[in-house]
Amino acid sequence: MTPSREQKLWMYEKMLVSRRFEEAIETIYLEGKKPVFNMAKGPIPGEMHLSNGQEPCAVGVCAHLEPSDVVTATHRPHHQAIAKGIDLKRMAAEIFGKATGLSGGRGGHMHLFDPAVNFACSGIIAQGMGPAVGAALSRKMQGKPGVAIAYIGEGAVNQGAFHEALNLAAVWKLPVVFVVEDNAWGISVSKAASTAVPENHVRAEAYGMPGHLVRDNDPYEIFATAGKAIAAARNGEGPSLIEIETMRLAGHFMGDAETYRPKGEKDGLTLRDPISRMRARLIADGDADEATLDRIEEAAQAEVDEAIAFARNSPDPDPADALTSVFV
Amino acid sequence: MTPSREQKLWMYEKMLVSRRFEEAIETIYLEGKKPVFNMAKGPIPGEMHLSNGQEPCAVGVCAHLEPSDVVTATHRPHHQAIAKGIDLKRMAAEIFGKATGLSGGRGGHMHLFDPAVNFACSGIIAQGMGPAVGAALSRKMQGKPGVAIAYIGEGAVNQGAFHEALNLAAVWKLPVVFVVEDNAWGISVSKAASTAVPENHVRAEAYGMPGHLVRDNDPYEIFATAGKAIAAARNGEGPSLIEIETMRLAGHFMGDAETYRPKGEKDGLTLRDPISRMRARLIADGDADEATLDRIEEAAQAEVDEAIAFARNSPDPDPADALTSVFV
Amino acid sequence: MTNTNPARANERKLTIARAMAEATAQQMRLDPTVFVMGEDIGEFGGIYGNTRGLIAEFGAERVRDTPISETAFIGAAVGAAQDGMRPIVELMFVDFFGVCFDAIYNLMAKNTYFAGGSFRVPMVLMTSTGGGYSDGGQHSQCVYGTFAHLPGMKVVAPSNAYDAKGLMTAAIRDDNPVVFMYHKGLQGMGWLGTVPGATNHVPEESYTVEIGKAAIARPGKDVTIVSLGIGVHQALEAAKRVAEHGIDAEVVDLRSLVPLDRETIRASVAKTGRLIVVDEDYHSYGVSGEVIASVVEHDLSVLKAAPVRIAYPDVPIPFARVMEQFCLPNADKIVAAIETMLGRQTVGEPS
Amino acid sequence: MTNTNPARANERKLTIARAMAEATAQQMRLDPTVFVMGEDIGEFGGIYGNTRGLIAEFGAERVRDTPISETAFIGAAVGAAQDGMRPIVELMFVDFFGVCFDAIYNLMAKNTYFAGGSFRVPMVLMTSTGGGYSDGGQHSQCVYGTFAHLPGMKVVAPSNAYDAKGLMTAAIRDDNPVVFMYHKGLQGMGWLGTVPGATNHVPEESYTVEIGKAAIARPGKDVTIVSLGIGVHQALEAAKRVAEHGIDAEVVDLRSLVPLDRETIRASVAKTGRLIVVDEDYHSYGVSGEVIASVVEHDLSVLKAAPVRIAYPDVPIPFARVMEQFCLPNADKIVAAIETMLGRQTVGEPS
Ligand SMILES: Cc1ncc(C[n+]2csc(CCOP(=O)(O)OP(=O)(O)O)c2C)c(N)n1
Ligand SMILES: Cc1ncc(C[n+]2csc(CCOP(=O)(O)OP(=O)(O)O)c2C)c(N)n1
Ligand SMILES: [Mg+2]
Ligand SMILES: [Mg+2]
Repeated sequence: MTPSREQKLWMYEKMLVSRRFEEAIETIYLEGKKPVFNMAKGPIPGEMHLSNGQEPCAVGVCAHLEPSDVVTATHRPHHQAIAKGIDLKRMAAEIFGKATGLSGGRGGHMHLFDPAVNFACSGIIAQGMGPAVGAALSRKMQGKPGVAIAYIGEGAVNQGAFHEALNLAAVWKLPVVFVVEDNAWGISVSKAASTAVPENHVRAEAYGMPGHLVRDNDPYEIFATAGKAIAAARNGEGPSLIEIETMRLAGHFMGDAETYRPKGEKDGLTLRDPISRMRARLIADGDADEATLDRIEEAAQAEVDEAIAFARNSPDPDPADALTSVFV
Repeated sequence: MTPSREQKLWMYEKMLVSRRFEEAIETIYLEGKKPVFNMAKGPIPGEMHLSNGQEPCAVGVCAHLEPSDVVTATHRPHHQAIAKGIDLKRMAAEIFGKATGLSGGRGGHMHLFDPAVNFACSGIIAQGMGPAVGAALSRKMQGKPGVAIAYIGEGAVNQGAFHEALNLAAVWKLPVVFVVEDNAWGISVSKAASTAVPENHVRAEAYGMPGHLVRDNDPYEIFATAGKAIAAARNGEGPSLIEIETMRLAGHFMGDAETYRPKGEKDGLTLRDPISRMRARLIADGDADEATLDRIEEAAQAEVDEAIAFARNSPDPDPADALTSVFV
Repeated sequence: MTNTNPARANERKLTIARAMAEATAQQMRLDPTVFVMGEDIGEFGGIYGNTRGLIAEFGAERVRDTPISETAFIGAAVGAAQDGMRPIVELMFVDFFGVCFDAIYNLMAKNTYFAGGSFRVPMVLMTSTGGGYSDGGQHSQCVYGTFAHLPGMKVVAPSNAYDAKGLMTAAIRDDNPVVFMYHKGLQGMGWLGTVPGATNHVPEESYTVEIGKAAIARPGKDVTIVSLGIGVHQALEAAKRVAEHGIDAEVVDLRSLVPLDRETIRASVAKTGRLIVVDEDYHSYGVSGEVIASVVEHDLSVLKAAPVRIAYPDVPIPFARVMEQFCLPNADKIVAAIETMLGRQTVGEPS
Repeated sequence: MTNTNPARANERKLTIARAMAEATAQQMRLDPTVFVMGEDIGEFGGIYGNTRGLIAEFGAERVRDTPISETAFIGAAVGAAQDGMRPIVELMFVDFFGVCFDAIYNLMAKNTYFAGGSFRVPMVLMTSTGGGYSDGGQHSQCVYGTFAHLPGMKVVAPSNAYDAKGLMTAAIRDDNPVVFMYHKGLQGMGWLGTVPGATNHVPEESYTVEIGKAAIARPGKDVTIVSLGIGVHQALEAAKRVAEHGIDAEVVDLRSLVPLDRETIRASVAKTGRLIVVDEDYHSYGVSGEVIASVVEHDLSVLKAAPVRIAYPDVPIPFARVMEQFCLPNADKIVAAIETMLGRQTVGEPS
């Protein structure tokens, strides 16, 4: 399964929106945090996990999804949210903690929820595994179409919830696909130091489900593999596990000095930045010319600018609204 | 690796002690619970999980262990405790809730602890997995010899703790062996209804460790397989997983009417009771004559009688001692 | 329809187990999105009988036995609830919450808030509590305080079958997660024995008992005994015994811990001037402290005597019967506390 | 040697993070069975700096980064502790306790009891608590009450570096499991900001602060403010502000939740007649209720006014700064409570 030209351009555009969005967030995050970096300060306080480098995992999978399909995302959710089609303005506003945010500022960047596109995420690693299985169960029981995608990091794979959810999904043969974004690091701990097998896709066998590995952060390969797995899920053939070799271009969170990373590792990664690689490939393959891609770049930037402006200009929530929405 | 004649007779003897012990417990448990079965009544109140049928798993593994080796057992621990060499009198007294019990009556039958033989157990399925890994880590760090064995049921394998512990043991290459007693049922739920793979030993591959399957509850095969795995652990080659096809001859707990079990299943099992099979085999193989085995039977019964008498005749704890031993 | 238990000539008595199963079956008939998940809740009918008969009527699709994977299936219930279903999920013993509490307190209880109300999590987590039958320290706890302390989940704990059915119906219909804590000693399972008062009149038709409203289980004027679950029966027994000596105790059955009906508690203590809290959960940092603080922070002047709590001491639960019974609250302890508090003494008992 | 913080001319100031690391290093030098395990505690030095420098001195065998498998590695710590080691294990944020609480409350905390004292579980579980820097509802909690409610584990929560070092040393040497809860806002990590009072004089030599003894952080006679961790600094700030208006507040720093030093609390309230409890943990069924109940059940007559609690409301923690700050306890709220309680008013402030 190869993406059509249209799908390729969609993927490129969403990758760009994600990247531009995070570049904007990165800059704004540091406002008020200089000269002394203090996480509590500035227009965007708290932790900030950027997904720069991991965009292919988002677009290659979500290219196959409808708004009615379900995605449970991780603590590093921006690229996944954008590829799933979340409302970017309200997402930005949520990250700023504004009243117009997806949840009126109650969630923040690790808790983005948009029922319009069935998107949820969480700050606890592997916490989305069970809910994805449950959403898939719901579809099966209701006879409604739809698959669920659970994103998870390669570090989170060693959490018990991973095991339980894969087994449950397989026993009940549910339409769910588990996607491991392997960026080689769980904060400062390398995959080799934390995982007993070199590759996580082999773990699918422990649940009698297909396991796939996509190497080298390749968006087209991700598209192809996810396409197969999602189609199988939609056809009632049950769950699959996809492992994607991707890369973390930034620190674990903003402010992480990454002294634990081997010297030179990041230089190598930057050369393989998926955005520039995809641009070159689109041109080389004759899928687009420079002008088309420039237009996409501009559109992406404009969308991001608009979302950021919306967030900036939105009002803070009423502080006392903190006490609402506990029960509905 | 085949057991020596001496080892075979040791195994037979321990299997018998376990069986006779549980027969005694079974009878006494029902005292005060007739005509109306009420778990709270009688000399042994509370839940009672018998291990009848699973004795080979205990003796085939523990035949390789020293008192200094560590065993973490399950909620169904009698056979494991006896094979590990626990003090039978104090174990019986603990099950009766007496002052002379292993923990003075604080634990009960799911909480048997004997530091003299490094035996522990728990009432939460898969809870012993982490502690076994930790004991193995302790031995490695202290440079002290010893392996740790974690027993677990086939139902408990689907608990997150199993996954986490196997991965951790493998990453750190620790001297621990995980033993799955597959009696085909987790209370009323069959393995097929709860487990995505037909056999759990294949799950070892998810941790890059050897996985072994012993079929048909065969004590000699268990001995051979455990021998290899334990020797590898002692040699610094890291952990293994052993799955044993065994059988639950009784209900999940006493009082379980087992209406969920397919008709006839238990009749078939009774014909393959490991105690009578082993007796026949010892004779057929020329390892022992009837007289020798009768003597072993008598000794086993005497040991059990003595332990039960000790428990019966022991005093109740001082009720107020409930408040002691929280902190040491 | 919200009801309070009517006294009836022609009683239709049910156990709590049967009342829970009846409420569930009625809602399952009405609403195809309601389903049940948990360990041994299918063929077995639930270890504590509260799903008995459901699989026969609704089949294994809607009455699902699960693997022993509490994190996964409770997490799955949250995902299903967010997707339009109304799962009822069982944690067999509340003592097992430690293996799956993230899915409960951090996911089930918080997603509605994190989503600003845009996602709902209409689910019921039912779980058995309590000891008294020597099941040891990992099968006998209540941990009411643990569940009630953390925001985002309603918590109910009925003392009788009438309330159990009404609270269960209300819980299933609630758009929020509700933790339904049923005490094993009240379930009416033959093999466990049961407190007779728990098995009471239950109307056949569907009705709700409002979540968050305490009940006056016995009106009185001299002392207020606040409790929940099995403690209500111990309090009633104690009230009966001291009544013979002229002491008139009021018994408040909390029924819900979240929301906590502080008004009813305060009104009762304002009337009696005396407060005893009976709680089978651990003593410190739990229900008993909360009830007392809720009274005194509101109005110190109502109390004529220092409040007293009769709770489980801060020790793991021992197996041995004599030890466990020593630790558990019971009517004797309540009677003694009342006597001390009122400065009177039951005739014929030693001081 | 048990110490109380001496005032010194020549101060050696440390942050809590460095004090914890120093205590750990000293015990590791003395005792080869002491080791550290957790996520990012090696090269990274702990997200909150409390293991900084240890791997350089002791190597990766004794300062072990773990997979993100809290159930396994906390369970492993219990197994190692029972086998003669003295593990110090980190749960990075206390909010994560839900994925591994069985290994904590049901295993670590109970095995000694279940074994009748024949096994010991000498281990320290250290974990970060608290919010105030907009880290959202799964990274900002305290859940002090949750840990303190369940029996079998000691629970400490220092407010300053001196106590942190002494409590850490005591915890490592204790033969029982100790949960060491450190507040992120006091750690002295540059990137988080810190309350200045938390960074104080710390002697270089090893010493212990007794687990279970509260401290009088400020003596006073008009009102007692009981708190722990960061709340102590808010209370001290409030005390300073009301002092300018002639109100003399006493501040009690609990330091330990288990054992809870009820004597010190009661003695203070007996002296002042007034009680305010400040707690960043959730309001209901937690620390604040327990402290109040502990006072009034002992002696109702000491109180001249209804006790007041300033705690986190019973809602998940919101991300947005204005919402989070609205919910958190702070000096302003304490000042207001004191003013109301004493019927006086700070000059120039509106009523
Ligand atoms: C249960 C739990 N443990 C620990 C953490 C802290 N934590 C947040 S992200 C992270 C690393 C996750 O690594 P990985 O799954 O590879 O995702 P990545 O950050 O690389 O995207 C850790 C340890 C957490 N959020 N939840
Ligand atoms: C975490 C947890 N969940 C559920 C239970 C209840 N429970 C006790 S034994 C059991 C079945 C275990 O099956 P298996 O592991 O196969 O062991 P077996 O009983 O067959 O020996 C269950 C569900 C428990 N003790 N702990
Ligand atoms: Mg990673
Ligand atoms: Mg089994």
